[in-house]
Amino acid sequence: MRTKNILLTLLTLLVCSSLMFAGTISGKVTYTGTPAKQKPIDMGKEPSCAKQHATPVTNETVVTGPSNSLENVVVYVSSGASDDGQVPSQAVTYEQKGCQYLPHILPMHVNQELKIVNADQTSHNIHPLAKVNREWNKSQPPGTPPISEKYDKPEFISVKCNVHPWMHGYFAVLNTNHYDVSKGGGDFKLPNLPPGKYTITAWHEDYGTQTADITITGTETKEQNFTFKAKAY
Amino acid sequence: MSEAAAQHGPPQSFIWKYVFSLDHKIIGLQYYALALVAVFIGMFLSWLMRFHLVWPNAAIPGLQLLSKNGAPDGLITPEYYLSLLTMHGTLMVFFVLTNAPFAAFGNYFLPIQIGAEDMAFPRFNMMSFWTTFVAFVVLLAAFVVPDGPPISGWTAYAPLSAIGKDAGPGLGMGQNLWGISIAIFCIASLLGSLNFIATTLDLRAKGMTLMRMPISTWAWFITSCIALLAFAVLLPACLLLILDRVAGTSFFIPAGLVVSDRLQPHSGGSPLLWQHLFWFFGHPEVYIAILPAMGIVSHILINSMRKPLLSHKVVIGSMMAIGFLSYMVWGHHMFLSGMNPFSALVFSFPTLMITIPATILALIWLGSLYGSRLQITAASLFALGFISMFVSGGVSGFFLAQPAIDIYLHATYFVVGHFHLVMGVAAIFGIFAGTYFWMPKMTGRMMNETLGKIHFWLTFVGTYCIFMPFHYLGLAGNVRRYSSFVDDFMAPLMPVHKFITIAALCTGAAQLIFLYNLVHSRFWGPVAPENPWNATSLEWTIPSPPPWNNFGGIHPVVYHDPYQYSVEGAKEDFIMQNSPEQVETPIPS
Amino acid sequence: MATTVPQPPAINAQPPSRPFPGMHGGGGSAGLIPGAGELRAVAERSPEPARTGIWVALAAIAMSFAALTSALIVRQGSGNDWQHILIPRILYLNSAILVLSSLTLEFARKTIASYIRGEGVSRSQAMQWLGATLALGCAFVAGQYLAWLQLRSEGLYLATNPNSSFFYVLTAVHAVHVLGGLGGLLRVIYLLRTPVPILRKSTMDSTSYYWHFMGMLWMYLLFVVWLKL
Amino acid sequence: MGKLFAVTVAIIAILSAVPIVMNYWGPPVDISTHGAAIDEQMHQTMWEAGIAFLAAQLVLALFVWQFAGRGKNDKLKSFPGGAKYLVIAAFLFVGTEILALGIIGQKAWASVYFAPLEKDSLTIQTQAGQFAFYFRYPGADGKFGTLHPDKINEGNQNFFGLDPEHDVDSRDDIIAGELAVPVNRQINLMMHSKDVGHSFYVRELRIQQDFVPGLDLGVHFTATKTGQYEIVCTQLCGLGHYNMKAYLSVLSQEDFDKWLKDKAAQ
Repeated sequence: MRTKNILLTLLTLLVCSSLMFAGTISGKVTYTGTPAKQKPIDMGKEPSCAKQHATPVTNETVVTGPSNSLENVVVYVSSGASDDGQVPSQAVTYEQKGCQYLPHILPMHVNQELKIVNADQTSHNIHPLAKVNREWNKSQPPGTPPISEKYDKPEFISVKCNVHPWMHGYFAVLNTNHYDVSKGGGDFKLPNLPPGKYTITAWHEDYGTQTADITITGTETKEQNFTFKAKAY
Repeated sequence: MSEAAAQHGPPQSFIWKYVFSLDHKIIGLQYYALALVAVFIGMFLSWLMRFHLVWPNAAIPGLQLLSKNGAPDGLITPEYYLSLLTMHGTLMVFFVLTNAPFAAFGNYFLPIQIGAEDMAFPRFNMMSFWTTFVAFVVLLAAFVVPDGPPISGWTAYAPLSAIGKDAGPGLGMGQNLWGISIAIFCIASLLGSLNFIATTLDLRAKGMTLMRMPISTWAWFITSCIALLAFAVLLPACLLLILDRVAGTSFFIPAGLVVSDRLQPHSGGSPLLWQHLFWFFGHPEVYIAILPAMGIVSHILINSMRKPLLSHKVVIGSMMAIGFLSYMVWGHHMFLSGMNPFSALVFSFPTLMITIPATILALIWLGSLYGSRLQITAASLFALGFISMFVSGGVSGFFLAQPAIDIYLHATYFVVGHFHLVMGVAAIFGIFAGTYFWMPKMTGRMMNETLGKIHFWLTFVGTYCIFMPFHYLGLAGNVRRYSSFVDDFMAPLMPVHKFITIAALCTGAAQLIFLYNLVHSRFWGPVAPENPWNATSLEWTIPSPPPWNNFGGIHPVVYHDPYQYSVEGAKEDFIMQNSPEQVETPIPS
Repeated sequence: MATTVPQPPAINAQPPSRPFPGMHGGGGSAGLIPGAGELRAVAERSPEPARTGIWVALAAIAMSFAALTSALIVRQGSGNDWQHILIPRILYLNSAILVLSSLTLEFARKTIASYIRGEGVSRSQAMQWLGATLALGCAFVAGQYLAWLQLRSEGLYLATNPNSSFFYVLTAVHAVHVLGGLGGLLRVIYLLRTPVPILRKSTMDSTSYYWHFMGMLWMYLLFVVWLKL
Repeated sequence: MGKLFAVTVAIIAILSAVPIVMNYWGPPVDISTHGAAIDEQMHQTMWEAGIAFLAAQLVLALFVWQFAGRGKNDKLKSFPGGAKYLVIAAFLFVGTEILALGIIGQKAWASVYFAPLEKDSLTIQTQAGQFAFYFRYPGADGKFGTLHPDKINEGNQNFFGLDPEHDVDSRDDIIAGELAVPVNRQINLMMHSKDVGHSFYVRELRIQQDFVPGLDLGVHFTATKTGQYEIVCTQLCGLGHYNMKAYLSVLSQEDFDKWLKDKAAQ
């Protein structure tokens, strides 16, 4: 009992100290070349969704920002900071709105609770095409409670709605809490990294993955940029 | 003469008497009970469907207990609607419409009506019931597997039914169970048909010539001939379907299919092959459901009219013609399926030709009513209702038999209305008529006539209220098998759907009267005499209920044609088949 | 046969002589005429159900294989993945075995008939022929199994191509039916081995019809396999 | 009780006919060149079937009214002529009906399925998949790019599995979620299924045709009225079957050209 208490105290100290000496990795994701033109989505078959969009939305396979920046890239620590067991207690939420997935890519920790909400007036179907994890396929009529699920293995899972073929998104199930998805401008930020050697990976659904090795020594901000080669088609 | 009698003596213990009984009467009752369970489940499923169609956002409390994923918070999901639809169709077609009029009544009365002690192969008979029961349990098991029951409809069109779970929920384990269940059912039906045919041909009593068999016996006999060939085709078809699903073969799955973003590893299969095999079974199946009902209704009507039909031979001939033609028309289900457009014209003609024997039957029934002494009982009301339903459902077949019109009406509610009236309701009316007529013989208790008549009025008016509007919906182009009507042109038809749903709920509730009457009469009804309806056929010559060996060890001898009612010069207005009474024959002038 | 038929009640009066009883064409009052008391058509001893039943069963089996054959023809036309397979040679040997087994079964039938009639043939002689048939039948099934093993060794599995699929399905379904026939033979042997043989002629006949049909069916399947696969 | 039955049957029969006679929920106006023949056929059949239906129900009602509840002392009568005449009548009436409708019907059927392809017809490909229709126009080169099932990617809107990187024909293919067609011009619709069986149904066009996976079929039609109509799927194809639809826009030639240009620009 006593030893356990001591151990716990030590552990707390360790965590606190590591937080005190937390480093940050930040950077920007860009592309070179010409990305394929994103086509507007014809939601004609689902009028309740079509009228939510003044101008037709395009598909979100490749979302670019100003000055060749690339959005929707998942940047995460793939080795060096395994957070096994530190599953965040709050759930992540995946929303279906206007026959789109919000967000397009949803990162989450292994075993973190995932809540799927239907905000539309139509039935959606959620079919994550998991290969490593257990595959399931459920419909969600309007007005039904959120679907609650969990994934117990890390995987990038393509999500599709069987009812609306254009609806595609991703679950990024990661074994770490250190992740970010590049937003407008392609910026990402991985804060609170204790000193150590890290491999960070940038993943894009169409352009593949890139990795970089970074060592954090103390309270510092290291910059790491990623550049993907765009595909014309 | 009677091998059957040699094979089993009177059963002693409960389990041999009521569970694994070799007695065709017990087996008939078992089939009836199974069909009764199946019909109430099937009806309940149709309630859920009708309810969901018109109140899509209303939760059905407690439904989530049946399926957590299929009905979260009691709201039916699109796939669960299709599961209900598939299970409704499968239960009703296989376990009700095939089991009740054919297997249940046939088992009970075919041997008695021909004067036999039992079926030709009592052990096969027992096996065929228990095989059916296994098929039933396997099918229902689909409700409890995680993905739920299959969603491919009772026709299980490939490749939707063949691909597996990529194609949607319920198409994994649920569809496997469906295929296995139907394959088992095929085996059971083959055994049953074999028994019926051998019994009819070999075990008739002395004097029971083929033409002296009652029309109901003829109907069961013709039906078993149809069933023998039809289920013999469905069985290999199910086998191939199961192999496509579990063994990776490509009988029905063509190359290059992309389902749920996955390229399916199959090549060269033919989806139309499944349709051909299925409908080669499926169309005769319609007659498997309706022919016994025709036989039962004729049998009852003659008794109620106190005179035979205009022609015994023409009725039997027409039923045979229907049975024969039923094998040449399967293509009319596939006019728009992409088969050669010429073959549509080829299939259209025999389909239209079936109207001729069907019309003859209807005209004979109507013509025989003329000048009769029609007694109104619950049984005869249902028999008359059958004629009305058969005509109503039959005329719509005239539309669908023509490929050009089928272009517009195919896969609309018109088709649903058509087959529900002619195959579903008409056959069920036959079952009801048979129940009110024969239950005294089967249980030894009379059923309550007043309740029976109330049941008839509610059911008769109710079913018309349900199924007539289906035709109007079809004419407006309302597509079938939709779990909700998001389409602009179907939304204005909602009031019609509401009307149908309310009628369906009421008519369904009216069936509880029947259930009450059945159960109450079984235990507390007045004791039935031997021949309560003053009928002529052999089943009325023996006690109610009959002893285990039917005729008490005596072999009946038949002296008369089956329907000797109102014979001039006879002592009473009927002469039983085994009565040695002779009447001077008036010489036809 | 097994049970005695009780005497029917005596018919009191001879039926009056009159034309064909029953229906006179269009019905009418003629339809009301009762049939006379004469007993027609049904023989004193109607055929035994087993004999009728076996023909009915064979009709159903024939229908199933007809369905499989038409499936094969449709499937051949639907895809361009039809690849002929080399028929395992052993099938020809199996065919010979099955034909031979039909012959031995016929000998068995003759011997049993003589034995039952008490024509100086011993039961063991009959048993020998039956045993030979049984052994040949088992050899056939084993031979079919060897044929499957050979195809497997060539890398041809159930799902490899449509031809192999149909080969396995046709032969396996046939083999299951042959196993059923073997069961029938065992039953015949059992019925013959009881102290007082209770084997009926109809049982023996229907079992042998079934067995010969399996032989013919196999010849047909071999032809289909040779022609199409 | 018999009289009540008779009255009920008569009322049901007459009430059943009312919505059809009054045409409450009839088919919508036809917009195709071949549809008139189908409508005519339907009309004929409706008359014949309707009369047969009413006659049979009313005769049933009449006979039950007349003969129900008659006692032992009432004389039994037989239908005049007996079964023979009824059989002859069935053969005659139904037979002629079958022949007549069969022959007229062949023409209506032929106008859909045996109509020759006109020279200036416009070829459009449609692909049905779970659970949407997509349409493809060949673009300026008049050629469709080859379809590669392994390249189908719905997230990327590559519904037809085109390979523009290697296949030049596919680069100008125009893909749309609605079917726009020019009015009064024959359309040759080539039908391909991506996954399972589907069906193409436009009520106003009087066209319904199944998509068969692995078997590319063609159907042709000419639309004669501009406007927007619904295309729905009528072959059970899975959970989203009820929601599988698209719009058919019948446009004037100028509007169609403009529409095509706009789509090509996207």
